[in-house]
Amino acid sequence: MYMLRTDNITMKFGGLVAVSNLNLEIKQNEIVGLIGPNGAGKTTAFNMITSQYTPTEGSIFFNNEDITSYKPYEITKLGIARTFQNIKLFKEMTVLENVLVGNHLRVRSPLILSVLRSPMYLREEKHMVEKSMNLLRDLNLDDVVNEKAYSLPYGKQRRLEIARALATDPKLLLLDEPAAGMNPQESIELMNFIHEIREKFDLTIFLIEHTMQVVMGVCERIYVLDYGVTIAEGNPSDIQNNPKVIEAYLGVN
Amino acid sequence: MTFEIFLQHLSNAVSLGSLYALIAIGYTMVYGILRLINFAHGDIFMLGGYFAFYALTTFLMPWWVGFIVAIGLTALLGMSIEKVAYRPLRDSPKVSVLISAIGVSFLIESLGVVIFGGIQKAFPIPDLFGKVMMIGNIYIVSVNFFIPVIAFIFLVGLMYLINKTKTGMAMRALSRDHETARLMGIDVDKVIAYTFGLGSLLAAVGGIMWGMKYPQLYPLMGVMPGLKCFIAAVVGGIGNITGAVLGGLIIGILEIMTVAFLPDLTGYRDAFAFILLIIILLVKPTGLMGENLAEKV
Amino acid sequence: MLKIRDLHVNYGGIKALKGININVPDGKIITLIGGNGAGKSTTLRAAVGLVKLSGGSILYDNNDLTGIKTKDIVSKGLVLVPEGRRVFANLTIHENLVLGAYARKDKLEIERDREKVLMLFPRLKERLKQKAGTLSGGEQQMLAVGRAIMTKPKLLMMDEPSLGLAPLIVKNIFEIIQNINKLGVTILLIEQNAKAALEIADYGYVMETGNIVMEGPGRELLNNEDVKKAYLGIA
Amino acid sequence: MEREKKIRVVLTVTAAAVAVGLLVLFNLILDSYMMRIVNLCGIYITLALSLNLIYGFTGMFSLGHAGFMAVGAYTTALLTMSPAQKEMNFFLEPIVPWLANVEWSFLPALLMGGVVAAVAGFIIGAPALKLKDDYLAIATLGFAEIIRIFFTNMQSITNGPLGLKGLPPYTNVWWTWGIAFASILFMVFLFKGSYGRAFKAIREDEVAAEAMGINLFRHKMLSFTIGSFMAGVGGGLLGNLMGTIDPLMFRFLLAFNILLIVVLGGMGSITGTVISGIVITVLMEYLRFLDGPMDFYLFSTDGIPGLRMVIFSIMLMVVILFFQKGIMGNREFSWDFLFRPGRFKKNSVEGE
Repeated sequence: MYMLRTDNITMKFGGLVAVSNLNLEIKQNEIVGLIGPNGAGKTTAFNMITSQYTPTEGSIFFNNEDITSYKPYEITKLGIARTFQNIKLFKEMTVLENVLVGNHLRVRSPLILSVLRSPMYLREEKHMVEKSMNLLRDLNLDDVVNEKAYSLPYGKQRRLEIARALATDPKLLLLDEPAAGMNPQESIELMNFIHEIREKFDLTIFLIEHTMQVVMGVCERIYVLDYGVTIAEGNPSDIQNNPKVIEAYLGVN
Repeated sequence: MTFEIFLQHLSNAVSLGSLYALIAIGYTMVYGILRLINFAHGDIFMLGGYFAFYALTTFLMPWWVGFIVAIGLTALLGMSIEKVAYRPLRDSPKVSVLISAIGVSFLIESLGVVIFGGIQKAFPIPDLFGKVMMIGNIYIVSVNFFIPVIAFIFLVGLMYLINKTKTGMAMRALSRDHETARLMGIDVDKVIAYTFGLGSLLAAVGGIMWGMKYPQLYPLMGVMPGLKCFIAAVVGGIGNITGAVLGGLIIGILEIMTVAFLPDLTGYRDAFAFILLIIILLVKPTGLMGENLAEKV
Repeated sequence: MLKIRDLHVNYGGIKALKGININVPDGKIITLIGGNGAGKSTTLRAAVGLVKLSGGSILYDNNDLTGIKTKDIVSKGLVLVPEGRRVFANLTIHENLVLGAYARKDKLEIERDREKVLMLFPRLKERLKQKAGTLSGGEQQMLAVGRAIMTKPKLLMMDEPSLGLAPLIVKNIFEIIQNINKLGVTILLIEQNAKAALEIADYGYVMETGNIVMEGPGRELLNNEDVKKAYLGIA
Repeated sequence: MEREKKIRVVLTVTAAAVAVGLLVLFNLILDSYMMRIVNLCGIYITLALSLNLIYGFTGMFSLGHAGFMAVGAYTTALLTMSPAQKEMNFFLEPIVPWLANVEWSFLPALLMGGVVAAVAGFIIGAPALKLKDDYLAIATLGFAEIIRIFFTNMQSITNGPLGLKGLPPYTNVWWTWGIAFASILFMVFLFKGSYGRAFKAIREDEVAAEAMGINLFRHKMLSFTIGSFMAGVGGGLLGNLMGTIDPLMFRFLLAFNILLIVVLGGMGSITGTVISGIVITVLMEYLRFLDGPMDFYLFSTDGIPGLRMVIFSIMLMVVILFFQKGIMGNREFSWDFLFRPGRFKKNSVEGE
């Protein structure tokens, strides 16, 4: 029983095949990595799972539900959340507001009740604020609650993006290069952090990463993509010794 | 309706369509390079007409000298507008530049009212363009014959410039990638200025021809043609010069022919272009000849 | 030839470069390696004036480049081949090459350089009239390099020339880089493919989060345990 | 904290009372010309808030406001005019029978004006909101023109180019400012809540907003339809204030004035819109002398029509070229600012 399963998904842009016949299988509570050289199609694979792109061929299943043609917001409602390679925060909004937006999909009061501040809405709002504050505390962002997102240092922006994704109550969290731009010390902290949030929020995590240290340290299983094709799959030590992988990363010589 | 009457309308439609095409090219070139709807383009067209008017009436120049002077002045003005109102906003959000363009447009129109006066002015038509000619059984005012011819000549010239010269090459390169163009040592600001100059030149030609076809000038005369020609550019596929010409012809012909065959719709004449625009945007947003500019997530 | 001194760059609140020093001596191949987001591209973009410096200086042939327009830097022979090739897909191969020489006036020399490029890349010669968008990734990379040669570079900076190319072509590209270097052009190379880059480089710098964390002759870095672990994926 | 909150409430109530007092005072001492300006201020605040909701807060650049105002103005006018008045107006072609004998009181007519404009906004938004930025601008501008052209031609409903004359003069300062206050409160509470935050998130980054589970299309439609409703009500007020409406009134120029208010006030600032709404409206009237005869002691002119618009165009350009953030940026005025000058409170939910 897989939580996420892709069945031969392929993405073509014009003549270019970005991802070809990708088969991913991710079980509940796993931490799985997706690696490969630049331009191998990793982010494209993410974009297909979250429906930013619709695959040219193949299907995607989440808890056995075919989600291939769903809209991105429907996918998030089902319990898949993501972060972006080039951080996409709501820059002019405060840290708290960013996380509160992540709660909006569960708001049940209609707009008019929110404007009239009906008891039903106020209860929801109170709950949202409490939940968001807790999240920010868990992610060590409670000292910057009222800062605008753009003013945060890089590392905190990355963490805020994760906090915002967690606010949508995901079951599966997709992280697109969470360690990009971090130094080794920060990367080690990130590894611990990823383990922590998995336990705390009962998550399954699927991540793209370049920094080998992070990938090998945190992932239980790894897929290696090259030119849109899976060239290897297995646990970190298998991957490190796989000649195809070494070749992909080192070039031929 | 006889075949003669049809031809009569057709000649009128083609001449209007050619005028639209001349103006639409300016929109499409600027949009191709800057991704900007130059809202003021219709007003530049208006200025071209007025400059020629004053050259011929106040300064009593021979018509062809006056036309050349007017066209040159309009081109210079187009370049100055770019420098003052658009260049400082090169790194700003798209909509800011658009708002600036709207500001320029209103500024020119209201300055037009202040300087030229709000009352219509009769354009002094040189004899060559005012003659009534008879071809077969149809009567044509010579200007309606000259408009498509002149539009065609300018179009050929423009095609040569864009496809064969180095500046043209740079323009095409810019329409794809400003930064890489810079890395080739191209003076991007200069090429953009040329583009505005060229677009304004064509608009001036259009303005003068318009003045002779409908021999009236007034400060708001650029508004409707301006909007319609932008639509023509979108219909043809924005950024594509052949597309702009095609779009201009389609809108001109649609407008004249609908009114000719369905006189009840005369009052809705100005709405056709907008309805066409909305259909195109929904059915084929890239236009008839446009390329797909996919956005990346 | 190129001296980068204590270079700082801020990108919308993010410190992309935190004071880096790089020397590129005449005639050498220098490489800059490091992970995504380490600041390699920013360094090159700062050198050609595409991003503003917030501190430090860039000296080229002992002239300070601060505040000089990109087109003038390019005319001085400091040229960047951008990441992802970025050929003008809507122009023919011939036109792409002509644009490379846009700012030059020396017609005879231009023609000679064109011959040189076509000799280096015979594949382009067969396709001169074709639109650049129809080329394969490897051919586009060749065109991008050829186009850069047309600007008459003294120092050619390349941003990830092997990105997304098949291994066989990557090998080819690295041979070409060496050939260009032999023609007297100094090279500053950014690569993810750290091993291939270090093998041909005279000297290398390792970047991490906006800092230079290590430097040394190419061979030496290649055998360094830390480099192997972090960038070569070998435990 | 509790005490501070109380002080804030007291201050707000006092300010509201002062505002009402001022309006009473104005009503007593100002002549009808000045009152007209006071009324226009209220109307323009409502109109500019509605555009700010669509553009400043949700990030959809719409130029179609004049169209929705026309819909609201015509609906309200036709519903409030007496049958006799209508018969006098429609002398070329009689009015359609289902409108001939209708005569509503002001409030329901005004609301209906808003509702019909909202329906128009809904119908237009459904196709147009798939577009973005400049394409959205030109499509909405196109729709507004289409509305105007239809109004010019539907003789038996709108009386065509002749327009409608003798609208009952219901609009007074209580209506205009009452609705302006209602709009301000609506906006304040909307952006205190989750929907307002969702709108802002869409403005900031559509892809990220959708990835947060926000149904983009639904929320854009919500914002656009509410904005159209407010524009319709504003148009209704304006029509009854003027007493006369015709299709030419609702050209793009009208949308331009509102855009100027929003840009000057700051995109995404309610307080900014209110301040600049008053400033621009007063200026617009004050500068009317420019268009009329002038006496400069040394020489006099017969008036230069259009000069006023020259100044407004230059204003718009100066703001967009040099002060892109407008008066307030996207900040809001708050009492804390008065007490601790130099520190604008951030637009957040913490003031709860």
